[in-house]
Amino acid sequence: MEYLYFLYIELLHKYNLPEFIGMTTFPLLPFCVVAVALILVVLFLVLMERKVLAFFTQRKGPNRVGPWGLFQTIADAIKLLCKENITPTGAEKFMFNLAPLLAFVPVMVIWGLIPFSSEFDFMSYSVSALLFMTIASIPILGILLAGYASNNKYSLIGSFRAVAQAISYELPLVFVLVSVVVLASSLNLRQIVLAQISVYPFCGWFIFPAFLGFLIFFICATAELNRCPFDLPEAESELVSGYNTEYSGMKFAFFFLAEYAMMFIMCAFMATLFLGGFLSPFGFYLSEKFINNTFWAQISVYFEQVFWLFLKTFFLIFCMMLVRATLPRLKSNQLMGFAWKVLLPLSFLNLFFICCYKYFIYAK
Amino acid sequence: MTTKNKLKINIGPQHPSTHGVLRLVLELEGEIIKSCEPVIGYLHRGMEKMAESHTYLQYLPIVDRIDYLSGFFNSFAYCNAVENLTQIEVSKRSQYIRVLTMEMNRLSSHLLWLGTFLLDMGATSPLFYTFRDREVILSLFEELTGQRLMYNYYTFGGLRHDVSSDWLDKITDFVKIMPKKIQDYENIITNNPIFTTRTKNIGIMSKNSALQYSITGPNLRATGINVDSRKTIHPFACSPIQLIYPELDFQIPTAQNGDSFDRYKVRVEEMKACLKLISQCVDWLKSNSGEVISPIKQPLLKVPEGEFISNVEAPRGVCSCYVKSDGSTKPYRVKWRTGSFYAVQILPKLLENAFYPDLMAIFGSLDVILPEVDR
Amino acid sequence: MIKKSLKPFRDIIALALGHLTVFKHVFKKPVTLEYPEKKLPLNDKFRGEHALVVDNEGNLLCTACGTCQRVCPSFGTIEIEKEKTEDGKFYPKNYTIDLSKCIFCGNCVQYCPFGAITMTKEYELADEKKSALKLDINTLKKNYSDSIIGERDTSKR
Amino acid sequence: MNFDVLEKFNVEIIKKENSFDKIRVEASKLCDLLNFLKNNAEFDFDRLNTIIAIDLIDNFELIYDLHSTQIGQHTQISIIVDRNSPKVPSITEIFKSAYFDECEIFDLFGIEFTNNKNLKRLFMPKGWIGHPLRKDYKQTDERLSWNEKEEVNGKQ
Repeated sequence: MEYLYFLYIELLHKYNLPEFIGMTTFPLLPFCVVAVALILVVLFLVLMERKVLAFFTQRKGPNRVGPWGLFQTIADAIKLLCKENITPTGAEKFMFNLAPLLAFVPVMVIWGLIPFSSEFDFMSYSVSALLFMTIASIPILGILLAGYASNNKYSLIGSFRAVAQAISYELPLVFVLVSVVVLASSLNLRQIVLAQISVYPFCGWFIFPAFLGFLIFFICATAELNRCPFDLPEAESELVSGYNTEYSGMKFAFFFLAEYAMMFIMCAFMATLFLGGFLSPFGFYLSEKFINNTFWAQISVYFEQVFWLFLKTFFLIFCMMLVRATLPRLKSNQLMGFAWKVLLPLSFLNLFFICCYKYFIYAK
Repeated sequence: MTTKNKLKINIGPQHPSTHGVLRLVLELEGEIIKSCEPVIGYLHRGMEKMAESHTYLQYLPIVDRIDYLSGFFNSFAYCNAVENLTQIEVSKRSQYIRVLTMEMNRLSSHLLWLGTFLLDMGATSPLFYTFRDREVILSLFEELTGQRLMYNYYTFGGLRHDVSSDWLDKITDFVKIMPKKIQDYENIITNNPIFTTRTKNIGIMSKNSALQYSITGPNLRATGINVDSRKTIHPFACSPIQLIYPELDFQIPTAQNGDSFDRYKVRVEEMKACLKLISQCVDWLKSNSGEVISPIKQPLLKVPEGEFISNVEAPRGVCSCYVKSDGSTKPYRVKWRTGSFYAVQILPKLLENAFYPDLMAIFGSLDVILPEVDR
Repeated sequence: MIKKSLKPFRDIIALALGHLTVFKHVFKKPVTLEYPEKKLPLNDKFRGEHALVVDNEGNLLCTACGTCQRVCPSFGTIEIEKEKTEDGKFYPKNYTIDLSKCIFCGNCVQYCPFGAITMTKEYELADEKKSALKLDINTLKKNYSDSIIGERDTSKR
Repeated sequence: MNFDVLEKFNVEIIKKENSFDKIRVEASKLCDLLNFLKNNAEFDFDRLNTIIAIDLIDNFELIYDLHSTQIGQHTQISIIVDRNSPKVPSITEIFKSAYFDECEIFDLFGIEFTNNKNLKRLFMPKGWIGHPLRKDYKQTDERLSWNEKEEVNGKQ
């Protein structure tokens, strides 16, 4: 990081710019990188979801705009940008306009917490896992606000459901996170990844001791993301479009963006916790083997780490899409019962098991 | 809001899960439905009034549109009534072709129901699978009749034209691959714990209330009453014309509880029974030949004075067509009785104290189609 | 009791089977028909746009008897102007079909005593103007010759 | 079917074919007859298929189409209703499915069903004038004249 900062100041000096500009703008740069990367990923993700769902149902998916429909989402985004921004007459104007931002901004923030490689994570704190969970639950406020401010009964019911769902699924999620923290003995996400290094390739990943935890986490993450089969807040056949019924144009796009970005981040988080994050599944990095130059090998290792993380993330996203394609939607009382009666006890069991494992086997 | 703590909510007339333009006025207490009032009439086209200004033949193509998913049944009910009034004999081969097309139509109608029902429940993929298979049937119909939904294939006393042996071969192929596809749907859905908990013991219809509300078809059979007008002595009609259903070997599936799951199960089993019937009809048609073209060639048909009501076991319950003639070229009165009309009526009873998401499980499983309700 | 305790396992097996069944379809060929480029093959019975049959000498078979009007379920779709030739035969001076009223039932074709009207395979009938949906006698004649050749100039309407 | 037992209702047998009959009864005795037919084990007509209303110019005819699921019999009970004061006792107490049928007939024929509490228009809008399925029905509502006006404008 310091090396990068040095390079940046050097670059500014070349153009005769004072150093304080560098001091003030340098912390913003990662955020810009993050924002652009996130939007690109989301654009790709939307296309991927449509394509994958099409393959599951023997269709072709979008293939009109650009090769293999690559620019389809861009076209959609332009369409949404050009649309009129409508605020319904009966709506609470301020809150109605605030809600999409409240849903979107926290997602941008937590994106920086994910360790992309062993050197570069934009924000690294000793408690970043905790911070992640904290900020990740803010968008639900945006959803509640959207439902409340829309002055629409469907939206209201949808947002109630979303909040109830988020609260009940947060608990097992956190308990599984605790079990991972116990295994890694750290709350820092990078440390959690590094704790998964072992002598044999991919045997140290936490998915093996905490497979039950992984399943619980996967289910809870699906619920947190309001994805099928837990898509009650926006259940199309019941609530038309749930909390975002009244939203259109760019405001809807914000919700949409936040939803997909959150999906990517949740999966990346899951990969970090259970699938060894940026670690290579072979136990060594390919670039170390194939590139002789040490300097370039080191640089390319970082990129390879990003690649492995993305690969694992996309695998998890693919699983989520398969789930979406197969399962019918749950009922609201069924959903609550499942969280409190099944997942919470199971997550306790998982935590207990992990503690025993840590105490008797791992520690030795 | 009418009362305290109650949320009044309008489902429809334009809503993704009402399969058309049904409007339901619900009163919710939390997520529990306290009362429900169906409002219909948004698709009223005056089918019965229209009959009085059209001649018998002119009215025939319009009949297909009463229930656009199973047009052959409506056509048959109307043709049967007119044939009985005029005492036209219908040849055996054309009866067989009628049964064949009707059973295929039942299959396609059930396929569409299955897809949309599961879509209402939130499962997206089965919709595309069922539509894929339904498309095969529709293509076969198009090859036979010239159109995919509005067939206008039956005429008084016969059919428009005979089926070709190529077409029969295609059906044989279709019947061979279809059981595998049905097995696929069952793999995805039948034992799925989410689906079973959402539908079992939901929307229970007792035998007594089903009869009280005049529920017919698969919905009635799901309560355990084994009634099917295909199996009674004079199938479809109390008429001298005998249909060929007694000659065919088929089972009528029934269930016991009358909940949403049983209605699903009965319909899926019925799809299998349809395949059985289809293959038997194809076998008969391949080995026998005969005349199918109607003896009546003139477009203006004069029907002797009288009245007749013919009943068909349509996919959504008994479809009755009452025709009263005063001896002229136009029907004096035509009255349609359709299954969905009564299924809508029982909704408030089934929805009482149900959860709001149960609305989709119950309404979807009843298989209501709105043009049939409003006519 | 045993049955009940086994239920979670049966549920998990059922869920796995469902996911496998859906996943299986990835390896199957897509059934999508890319419509404007590719079209389903139509057979001869297809009921599309109408055409008036012209015999080898270029004369219409139609005698303007009006049977098609009488069997048409949608009133006012077919309008015929009847005229008499010098040798006492009737022929249609003008014959219009209003496609916006037509329900494509095929009754006119079925009941025409002279086989003078047919239906082509043309089904892309949308147009910007309502007046373009009124087919007059010349269009109907042209439809027939086009349907025999098998190709159509869609730009004309 | 044996109709001798029905003599106390003054029934008039109109048609008698195999398992398909039509009998006529006075409107006042309709409820009693239906109750009898429904609860008598010999007849066991447990399902009301439909109610058919016919405009006979001078008066209305109502046909109650009954089915028995167990025995497999059909029968039709017909009553004649005076055109000037069309009032018929409601049978929703006996067959609940009759409610929609009665609403439909009230909507399209203007026949009133006494003691049917919630009689309303079913298909037509609330303020519709007239009953469309009557033979003498003519569309006179001025509010609907926009339809014709638009057509005139369209032609210009």
